Amino acid sequence: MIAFDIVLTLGLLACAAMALTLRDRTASIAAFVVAGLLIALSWVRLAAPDVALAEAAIGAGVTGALFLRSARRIGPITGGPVGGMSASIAAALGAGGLSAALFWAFAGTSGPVPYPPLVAANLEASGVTNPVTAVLLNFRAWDTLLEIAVLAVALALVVMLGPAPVVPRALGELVLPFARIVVPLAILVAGHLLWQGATAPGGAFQAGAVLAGGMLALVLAGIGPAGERIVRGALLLGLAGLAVFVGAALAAEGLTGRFLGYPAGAEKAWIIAIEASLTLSIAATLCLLFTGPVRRPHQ
Amino acid sequence: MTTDLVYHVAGAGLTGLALWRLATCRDALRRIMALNVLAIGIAMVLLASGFDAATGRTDPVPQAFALTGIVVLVSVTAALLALAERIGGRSND
Amino acid sequence: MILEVLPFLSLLATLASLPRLLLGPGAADRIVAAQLAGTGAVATLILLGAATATPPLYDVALVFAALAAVTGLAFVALSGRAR
Amino acid sequence: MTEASLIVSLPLLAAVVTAASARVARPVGLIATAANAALAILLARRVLAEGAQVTHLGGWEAPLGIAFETDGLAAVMILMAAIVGVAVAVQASDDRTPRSATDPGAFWPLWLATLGAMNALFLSADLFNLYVTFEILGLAAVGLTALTGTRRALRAAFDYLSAGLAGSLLLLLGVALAYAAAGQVDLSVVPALTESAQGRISLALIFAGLAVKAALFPLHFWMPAAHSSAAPVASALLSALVVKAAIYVALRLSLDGGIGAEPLRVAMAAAGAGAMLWGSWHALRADRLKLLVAHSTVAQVGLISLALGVAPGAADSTLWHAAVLLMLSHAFAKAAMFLAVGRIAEELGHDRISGLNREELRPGAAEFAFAVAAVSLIGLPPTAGFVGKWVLIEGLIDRDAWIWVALVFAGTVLSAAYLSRVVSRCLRGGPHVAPGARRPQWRAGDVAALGLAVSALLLGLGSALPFALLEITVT
Amino acid sequence: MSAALFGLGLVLMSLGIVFLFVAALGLWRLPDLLSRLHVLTKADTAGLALVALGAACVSGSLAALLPLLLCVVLVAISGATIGHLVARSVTRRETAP
Repeated sequence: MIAFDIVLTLGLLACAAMALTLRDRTASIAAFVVAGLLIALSWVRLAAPDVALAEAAIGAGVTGALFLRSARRIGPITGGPVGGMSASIAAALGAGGLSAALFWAFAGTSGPVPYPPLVAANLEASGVTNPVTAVLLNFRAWDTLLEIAVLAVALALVVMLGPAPVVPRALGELVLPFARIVVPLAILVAGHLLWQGATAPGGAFQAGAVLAGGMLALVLAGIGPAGERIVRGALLLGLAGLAVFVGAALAAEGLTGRFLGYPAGAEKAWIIAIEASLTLSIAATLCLLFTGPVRRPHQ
Repeated sequence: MTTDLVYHVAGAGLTGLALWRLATCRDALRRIMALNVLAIGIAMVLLASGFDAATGRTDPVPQAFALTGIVVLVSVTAALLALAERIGGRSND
Repeated sequence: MILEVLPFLSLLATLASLPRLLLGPGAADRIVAAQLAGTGAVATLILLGAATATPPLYDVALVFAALAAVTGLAFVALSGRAR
Repeated sequence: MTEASLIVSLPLLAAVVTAASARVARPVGLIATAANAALAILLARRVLAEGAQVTHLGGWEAPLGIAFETDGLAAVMILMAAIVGVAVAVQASDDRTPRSATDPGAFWPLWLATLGAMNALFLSADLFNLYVTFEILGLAAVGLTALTGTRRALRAAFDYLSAGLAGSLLLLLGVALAYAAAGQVDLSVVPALTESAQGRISLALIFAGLAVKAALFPLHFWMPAAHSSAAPVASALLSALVVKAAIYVALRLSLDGGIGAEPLRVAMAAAGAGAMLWGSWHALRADRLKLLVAHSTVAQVGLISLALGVAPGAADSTLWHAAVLLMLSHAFAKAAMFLAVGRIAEELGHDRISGLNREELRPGAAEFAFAVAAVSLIGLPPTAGFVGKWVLIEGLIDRDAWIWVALVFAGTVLSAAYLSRVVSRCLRGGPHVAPGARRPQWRAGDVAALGLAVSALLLGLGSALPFALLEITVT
Repeated sequence: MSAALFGLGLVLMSLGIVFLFVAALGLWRLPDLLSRLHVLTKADTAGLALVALGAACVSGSLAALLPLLLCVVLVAISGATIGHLVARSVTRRETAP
């Protein structure tokens, strides 16, 4: 299997190099998306299926669509690189040296690894059997809450900046049956991921991103729900995730005297409830980050 | 040559590639893409050092860090792209 | 054992679409190459799941497939300048 | 509900409410800022009464879970953020401040997210948690910078966000290396990091990330444009509070023995000295008021990181107390100065320094607040700046660090030079002013600026309270 | 019985991979876009179906059948539709005045 890893690494680096050097926008974004898929494969090889799910859904899917939207508006690359050829070589040497030092620093370590036994010991008390969900939603739930706050602030920022709405090209009539199959399947997959998040790879982020993918398919097919009220509802839903999580944290403190300390015995119910609301809010947020607010485009 | 060494090389390579691109390009979109590649490189190095070759399993806590990193990265990328669109993509810093 | 070589071959097939992505004259060629790479990645994942007997990989493959559909649609709808 | 959990949750909840409906944004924002100030005072009282507390979130012990360390330093910083926040909220609520081109109600959610993120950052005792709070802070600060919607502000916001993201990725790389070297990422791992080579590299990476975020001298290029092109209310928050978060984390790490590596300390002190000279030089040559004040932030950040660099950690307690007091006095004075500059620019219609004294306008409360804030920034008695510099120089003389003493004096003289350029032009009167000159009438902004400037003065007189608080550390 | 199933699965998967290689080769050698599209959709539909079927045989558990089946359906549909849309956008641009 080591041959698989070596070829995957070479392919990955080649794809990333293409993404960063090709001057044609579509080519570089296509290479970036393929690099995202290969990176998700390397997460699978590194025994991190949850991260692979998130990378495939958020990294390749949503980020690729975001880049395409911006490239469509900003237009081709103008102007050459910053310095001449010599500056580029100097930068390459410097970056090469830095990455070699990085490799030495990281590969050389064989430090203690206290986390796995700790997680294994407390997994029973966390209410879920998937260790990553236990860490995300129970042991280090405060990190996850702040991460949802990052999403909410990014949403408020994008709504404030108000990029002009995206106008996909007319794609003809075959798109309707396509969307009619892909969107329900995406919702099914999202539900499946959310439910099994407690026991197997899955969870709120992956489910939310797949749901957002489904919504994007609708928007791209031109039959997405447009209109001021729909966007306003999506904005409220996007912000509601953070409010629900903070509310749950304070309620937990009310019940058990510990901030973010879920009541004993009911941890799984609390975690599933929080994850369900997060899934909807993440899906709404990612959708709005793509479409932006429906308002008069700025001068 | 176990698996995590290979992915240490991959992570360090991605980081070096991204730093080189950040140093030599002016276009806003490519800078944002380079920052994405840099963040992915760091996550790969983090997870590779959490991978235990003997048991074939990875420590769940760095997995949680990588997940948080991915979500943070997509929000900051969306904000950067919205800004880049408003200034028309010519960031001559 | 024998099953291990299959994901390796499928990975090679996936990477074989990269030259077309690099050189493809038009944007359409690149979209096709990206689409084939997506399918190759799904196949590689399924073979990895079979080789290492880990069923969760089939769910990862399912998410890959769903997102390949959305990304493909995004490329077709959004590539090129806004007219 | 302990104050600690409330003080981090309340601003986030209020941010969600204000983002949801712009109509109710201003009242909710004001109430939340006032409630946050009350909670900060309660927190400080509890720390003074019962000493430092460590609350484990979710009941999980430190390496696995995340802990809040509410010690004296955290209480002082939360009080600083709360008081500056109240003053800035008072000016922002003055509805005649010009409508920003992007979205009128956008200030409040961004300000409350910044406040929530800062409270979480001051309390957190976990390296990865600090990284996530920095991300919220970075995004909210970029929102504040882009608030005016002008092309220059948007370009400065883009550079700020890409520099901020590069800084936090450096920080993340340092945290990843700390995990690889020591296996865990809570703050108790920092002393173990100083032994191994990988640990020292990870600390160097973390400090480099913090230097980018604090706009320390070699990595400060993004900051003057961002702070000078933002709305005065926003740049008051950026200069006074957001920059302090990175310096606070550097102080917290050095208190835990993180800065033990000698080269790291000398590098930080040298960068501080360089920042003082570079910032003062550009402030002297700045032609616009906002640019001058932004460059003076670069200089003051340099002074504070110099104090951090020469203080060898918790052992010599007087020096890091001086650094904290300098941070406090800079926060109050700089916020007052930016609010005053906002009012002056509003009254005169421009903020060119050359055009300050030829208008037929008598100096109003804003000019007076600017002068008082300048006194505190320079460090003349009885302001808190003076007490901070006095303690700093006393500590330096004890250790015969004459070079650093000379540098601190040079910084003081330079800051006096570039601030007197403005103050001398502000004190118009007698022959310079036309007989019929009107005096600008009072507005909420004047009250806020004057309040902050006076509090910088009072802090000097009452500096026993912060010093008493700083004595309390987690044993 | 399981050895025969394993053998069958192996054959099916190898056939699927052959399809993928043919598609990659076709993508590289074939002169114009439309023929490349033709070969891409073949790999999407037939190639992946074979691979999924083989994997189902090898893993032998019915629980794995549902995700695999959904995979095949999704990739087949998206391959066909994207192929059609790409072809449509290319031909419309050429034939447009």
